[in-house]
Amino acid sequence: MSQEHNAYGYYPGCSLKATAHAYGDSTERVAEVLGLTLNEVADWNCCGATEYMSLSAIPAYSLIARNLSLAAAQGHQEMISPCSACYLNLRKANDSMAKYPALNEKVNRALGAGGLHYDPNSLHIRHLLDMMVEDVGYETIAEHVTKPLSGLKVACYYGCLIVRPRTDGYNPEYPMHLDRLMQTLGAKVVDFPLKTHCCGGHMTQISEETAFELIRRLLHNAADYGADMIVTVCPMCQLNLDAYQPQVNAMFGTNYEIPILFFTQLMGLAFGIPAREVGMGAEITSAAPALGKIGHEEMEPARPKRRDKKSLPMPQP
Amino acid sequence: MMEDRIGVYVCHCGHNIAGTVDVEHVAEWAASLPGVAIARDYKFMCSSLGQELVEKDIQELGLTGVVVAACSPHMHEPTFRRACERAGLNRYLLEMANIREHASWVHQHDVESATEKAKSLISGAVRRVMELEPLEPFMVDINDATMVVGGGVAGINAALELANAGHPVYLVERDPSIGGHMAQFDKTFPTLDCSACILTPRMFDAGNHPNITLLSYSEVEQVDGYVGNFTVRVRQKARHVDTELCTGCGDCWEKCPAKVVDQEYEAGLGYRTAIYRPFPQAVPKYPVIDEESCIYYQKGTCKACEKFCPTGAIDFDQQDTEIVLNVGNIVLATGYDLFDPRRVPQYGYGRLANVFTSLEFERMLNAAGPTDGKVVLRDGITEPKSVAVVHCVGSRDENYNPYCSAVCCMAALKFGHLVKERTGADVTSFYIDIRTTAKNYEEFYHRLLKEEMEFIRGRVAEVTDAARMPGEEGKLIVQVEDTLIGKQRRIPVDMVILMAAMEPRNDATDVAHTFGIGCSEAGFFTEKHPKLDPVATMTDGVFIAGVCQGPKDIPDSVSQGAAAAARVLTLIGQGTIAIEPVRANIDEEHCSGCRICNNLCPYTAIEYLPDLEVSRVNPALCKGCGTCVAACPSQVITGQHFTFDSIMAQIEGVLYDTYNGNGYVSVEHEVPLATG
Amino acid sequence: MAKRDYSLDNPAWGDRRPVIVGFLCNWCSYRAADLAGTSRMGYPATLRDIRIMCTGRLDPTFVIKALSEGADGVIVMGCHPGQCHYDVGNFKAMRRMALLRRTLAQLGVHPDRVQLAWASAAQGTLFTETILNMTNAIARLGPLEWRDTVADIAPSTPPLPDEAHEPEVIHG
Amino acid sequence: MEEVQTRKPFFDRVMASTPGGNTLLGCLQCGTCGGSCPSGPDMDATPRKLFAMARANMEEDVLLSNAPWYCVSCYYCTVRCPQEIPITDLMYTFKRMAIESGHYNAESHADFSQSFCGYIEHYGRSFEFGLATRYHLTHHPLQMVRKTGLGFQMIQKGRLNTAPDRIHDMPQLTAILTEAKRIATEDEL
Ligand SMILES: Cc1cc2nc3c(=O)[nH]c(=O)nc-3n(C[C@H](O)[C@H](O)[C@H](O)COP(=O)(O)OP(=O)(O)OC[C@H]3O[C@@H](n4cnc5c(N)ncnc54)[C@H](O)[C@@H]3O)c2cc1C
Ligand SMILES: Cc1cc2nc3c(=O)[nH]c(=O)nc-3n(C[C@H](O)[C@H](O)[C@H](O)COP(=O)(O)OP(=O)(O)OC[C@H]3O[C@@H](n4cnc5c(N)ncnc54)[C@H](O)[C@@H]3O)c2cc1C
Ligand code: SF4
Ligand code: SF4
Ligand code: SF4
Ligand code: SF4
Ligand code: SF4
Ligand code: SF4
Ligand code: SF4
Ligand code: SF4
Repeated sequence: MSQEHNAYGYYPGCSLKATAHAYGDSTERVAEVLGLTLNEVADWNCCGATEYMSLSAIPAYSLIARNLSLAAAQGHQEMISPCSACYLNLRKANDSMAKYPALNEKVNRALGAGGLHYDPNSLHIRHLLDMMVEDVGYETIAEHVTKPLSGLKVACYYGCLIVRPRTDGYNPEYPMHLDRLMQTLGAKVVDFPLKTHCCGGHMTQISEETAFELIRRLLHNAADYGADMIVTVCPMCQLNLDAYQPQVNAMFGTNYEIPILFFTQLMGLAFGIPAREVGMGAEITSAAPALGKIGHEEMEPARPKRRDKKSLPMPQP
Repeated sequence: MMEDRIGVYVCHCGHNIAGTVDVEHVAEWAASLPGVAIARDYKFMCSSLGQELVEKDIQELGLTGVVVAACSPHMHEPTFRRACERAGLNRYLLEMANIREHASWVHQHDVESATEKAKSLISGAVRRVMELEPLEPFMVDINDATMVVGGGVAGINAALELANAGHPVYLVERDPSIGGHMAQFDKTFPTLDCSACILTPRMFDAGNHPNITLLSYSEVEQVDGYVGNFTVRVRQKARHVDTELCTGCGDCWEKCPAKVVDQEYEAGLGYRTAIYRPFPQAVPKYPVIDEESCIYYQKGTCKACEKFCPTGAIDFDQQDTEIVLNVGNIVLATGYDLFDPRRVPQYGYGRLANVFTSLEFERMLNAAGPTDGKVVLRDGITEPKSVAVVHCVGSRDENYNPYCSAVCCMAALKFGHLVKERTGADVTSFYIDIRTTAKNYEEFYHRLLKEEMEFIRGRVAEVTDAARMPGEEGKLIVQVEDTLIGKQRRIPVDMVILMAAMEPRNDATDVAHTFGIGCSEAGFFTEKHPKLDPVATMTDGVFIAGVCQGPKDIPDSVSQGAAAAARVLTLIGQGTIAIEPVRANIDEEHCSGCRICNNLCPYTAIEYLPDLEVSRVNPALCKGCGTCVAACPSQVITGQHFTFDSIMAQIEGVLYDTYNGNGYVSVEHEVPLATG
Repeated sequence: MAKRDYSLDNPAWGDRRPVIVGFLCNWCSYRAADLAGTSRMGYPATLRDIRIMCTGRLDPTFVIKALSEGADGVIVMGCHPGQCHYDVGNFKAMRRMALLRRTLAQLGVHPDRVQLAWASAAQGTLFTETILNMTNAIARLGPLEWRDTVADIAPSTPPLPDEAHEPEVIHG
Repeated sequence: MEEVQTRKPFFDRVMASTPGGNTLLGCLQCGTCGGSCPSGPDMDATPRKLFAMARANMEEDVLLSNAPWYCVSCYYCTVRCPQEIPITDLMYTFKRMAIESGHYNAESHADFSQSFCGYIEHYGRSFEFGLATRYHLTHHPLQMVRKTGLGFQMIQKGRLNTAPDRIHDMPQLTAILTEAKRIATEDEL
């Protein structure tokens, strides 16, 4: 990693300040250990998640573009987003403005009302995971591992928005970079065919039947392949799979207890950072039993193992 | 200097030009251009009456040059050149102004713009034709030997047609045996003839024909020359088997301890030894040693094959040989590669054991294949009870190949029939459209409907082993929208066959470049005319046949092989051919001997004569690109037919209406649809 | 279809429109233009094309001639690098055009006015897009008016790029 | 009686309102989108069918469909579509058109988006707590009871802020969004 390349513009997004503070905390701690500087873009606003676009396109793009404009004005060339939804929105606004001059003109007219301007492509928008594996690299990461995650079986869950619609050369159906990263940390990676399937997105809010079925499929598949935990790169995925797990169990009569952690949390643990500092404990479905396996004693003692997967009842169609 | 008397002929092309360009006005205007003796407009210039008009004017008015404002020169330049010649005007004193492809058809519904553009192009042509000089084409003899590259069914047939007509043929095949893809199949649609039964006799004939020299395990390295006189360098790879001694007995490969997966002939479904003959009917019958997998080449010991060979044919020291051939014509029949379905990860190929490619499945069906023709899962024993056939894998998809591969619908039906015949399993085809367009093909589809093959209209979204519902465990689940019902469905099956696209060979662009021909965007070789000259290319003397030109089935590949042979026979029959005198020419008197041109010529056609201290162009090697012409600082190289003066005049001509002419045109014109 | 008024791009056009001279190689781009025609793809009527056998034939004098005769831009189009019918003619053109554009820039001719582009015989769409983009670029730049804007400063024989600067061996 | 057509046909408007929307002309009706969609089983019409209906200018039927509201923006359809049609974006377009014309059935879905965006327009940041209380109290009071257990846990774990976070330069954002909304009404994209 070259010296001048370790400072980045940083767009945490709303989730990392609240529902996914564990992601934010662990990212900051891991960056510290790796000697990366993440400069938070001053006065950034919400990217609109998946909602704003359903109301009106120009305001939605303008909302996003304000962030692009601020970041560029604050002298950033690369902006890192840990949240897959923010990443997608920021990137899509940038790409669409570059590709469609009419859109670019309108969005810039709106920005102008706030005294701002943005030239498409003046920022390179990247996901935190991409930055970790490409810029930092597996080798450097391996060098920092002091407590390998040996014995831990993880299912790498990418979700939708980090690899789709189109991203920097990663396979949109079956990416492997998170898998490799987890292997670098010493974990065992299980095959997880649903690794890029949907977590339900905002459907948990508006149609539980739809969303919980999607969550059930993911939990079922991860359990099927013997994963101790699911590791994610997106606050929405984490929230849906973690916080709604009890309700999913209630709806389907299942009893999954699969912890859902952020990849940066596992990086932190492997780097030997104390568990609390990487936000452990914030999860609703406790990760303590799983982590007990790899000797993080400061966590609560392991609970009895869940029933084996064969006895999990299947829902009726 | 003789006074210019130019005739200008503005073609209507029915409505094609006249519908957009005001041809009468253009002709009137052209008549007023300096040097123009006559201008006419006519409905169809290329018709015999149109050509007669030109001929009559040349003779009666003593024209010194002709401009035909019509279609592309690539369409009718030869037609009008012949007309000029018939009337006694040198054929190179003709110029075409392309007011169809370059004006009327691209500025449709905008008469004003199209008309202005036509005028500018005609003005350029008129100015240019005044600067042209009479030239004589070179006459060259046609060598009656032909090289056929690629020994698939298309190449074999081309070679046999030529050889049967009594002419020498070199059949160059890259693999150890000829046969191509057809040799891998068990049955061929729609008649279900046994592939080996119909192909093997042809292969044998090609291998034993007195007029055919078979160069197997060989590749073309370099091609020089031009129609009638190509010089080709071929590299024959070392087989490490002396074909003079080998009898094809097979003792060597029986004893060879090195077993590897056969990615070529068995499409990855079976094994072969390091010394191997791809299949029993291979032509030639001799084995080859694959150095990569041979223990002796990798580790230095073994030589079992040598020990057991009864004739002492094994030769570990054999080297590649270079062969130089002189041929008059070349037929390319290099076929296709199968699309690698790993590129469509949602179909699970390479990850899910019981997902197969169509070619793997062909090998499975083959009685001489790895499973002796039994239809079984990857475990080698279990017969599937249900099979899904997925259409359009890598075809009809902008992410991979936009074209339709033309044969896979029929091959899918063939698979349906054979699976049912051999296992009684349920077979479901997942299709977008069933394409069965040739003779007896639709009838075959109807037959499969009656044989109870299932058809679900919908392009498969994904194939997964992630069970979601009871009944799905342990199965492959094909998820699809049944578009005729409008609902998502999940069909559990035991086996999935992916009907992968036929793609251009991975080296197709390199091969095209070696032979000086073009490739389509997809990578298939470009024909001279898609309808009227489908087996010729833009390079005279180089022909194409079979799937290398575009996806097609065996009957069409065979027809093209024969058609290419017929085109070659026409040239051989003529004995000589006129070739374009578009060549460079150095005025040695004024050459400063700076030698700048020498290294620029891509064909090393320019030699330096040290005693005279000048450079000279060898016209037999020069191809007329003009690179040297543009580079000579003393401006003493003339590019015949594209001389400095003629191009400068044409520039002035097309800009006749700018401030050096009559003033700029001021019409507004149509904006075509902006992209995006 | 709407008519385009170029004075909206640049008022200096008044009621005239851009004129672009195109040098198209016989094997690829001329055929791409033919294909655009047979496929009835539209593009602005700003192009006036001249067929040459190869972009390697392109004499920089031709470009200067076209500009001084009143063209607002010149586009040279050939086969994609690596696919030249004559092997490497387009590489020669690339080198010459780079020099020429630099020389012209010194005379105040914006480099966008002199472009080099590729289109294979199969790329009718790319051809039309190229002409459209070139037209848009010229439209924004406004008329060249070589006689007024350049002829004053240009020596009577404009300095041509020196071919002697070409390296001895040219690799494809 | 004959009516004078004053608006562009529905299909044209759909394409014009979506960046890259004219690729919809190339839809093969292959069903890859409908087959890929995780919400497919819950939709009354698959995306493919919606496009066929749009092409037939069945404006009401398209806008009344629940399908766009079930779209979870997973982009599977978009990356798999053989014609590279931005299907997910078209789903957004349908949602927008439905809201604009007041033509939608699943009000609660649209309301969710509106509540969510209301907070953004107010504070510049999203506000889950407010959203959860406001949206769920209006639409799913019973669900709210179940959710309060979760909400309580979330607050305990520091994952739900009870007071909204806000940006500094709210006037600037308001100016931008006001102008953007004005531009949005002035013509179609
Ligand atoms: C799964 C499947 C099933 C099919 N089933 C049928 C069927 O039942 N009936 C039917 O009519 N059609 C069928 N087809 C189509 C059929 O395979 C082709 O139409 C036919 O094989 C084309 O023959 P070809 O000679 O053009 O090419 P190929 O068979 O590909 O032969 C090309 C030959 O050229 C050689 N070669 C390649 N490059 C070079 C080089 N640079 N130098 C020297 N040699 C070279 C290759 O080694 C090969 O021997 C099927 C296709 C597929 C994919
Ligand atoms: C509506 C339509 C549109 C088409 N459009 C296209 C297209 O756009 N592109 C394309 O590629 N194909 C097109 N086709 C197909 C195309 O018409 C044929 O492929 C092609 O014309 C076949 O040519 P042919 O020489 O085999 O037969 P024909 O064109 O039928 O010529 C046969 C000739 O033989 C003569 N003849 C018949 N019997 C005798 C006899 N006993 N003695 C002496 N002479 C005889 C006939 O008078 C006739 O002149 C189209 C077909 C149709 C029906
Ligand atoms: S000469 Fe060309 S343009 Fe004229 S009628 Fe014939 S094909 Fe048409
Ligand atoms: S054992 Fe010898 S003779 Fe027999 S096939 Fe092998 S090389 Fe030929
Ligand atoms: S020397 Fe090589 S080819 Fe011969 S038997 Fe041994 S492994 Fe096989
Ligand atoms: S032949 Fe059939 S399966 Fe093959 S690409 Fe065409 S439509 Fe698809
Ligand atoms: S470049 Fe011109 S002057 Fe120099 S050697 Fe060649 S022909 Fe003679
Ligand atoms: S024109 Fe000149 S550079 Fe081109 S082939 Fe002929 S001699 Fe060589
Ligand atoms: S996947 Fe694309 S082409 Fe196929 S039906 Fe959907 S939108 Fe149409
Ligand atoms: S993006 Fe929406 S429509 Fe497309 S597959 Fe995902 S949920 Fe379905």
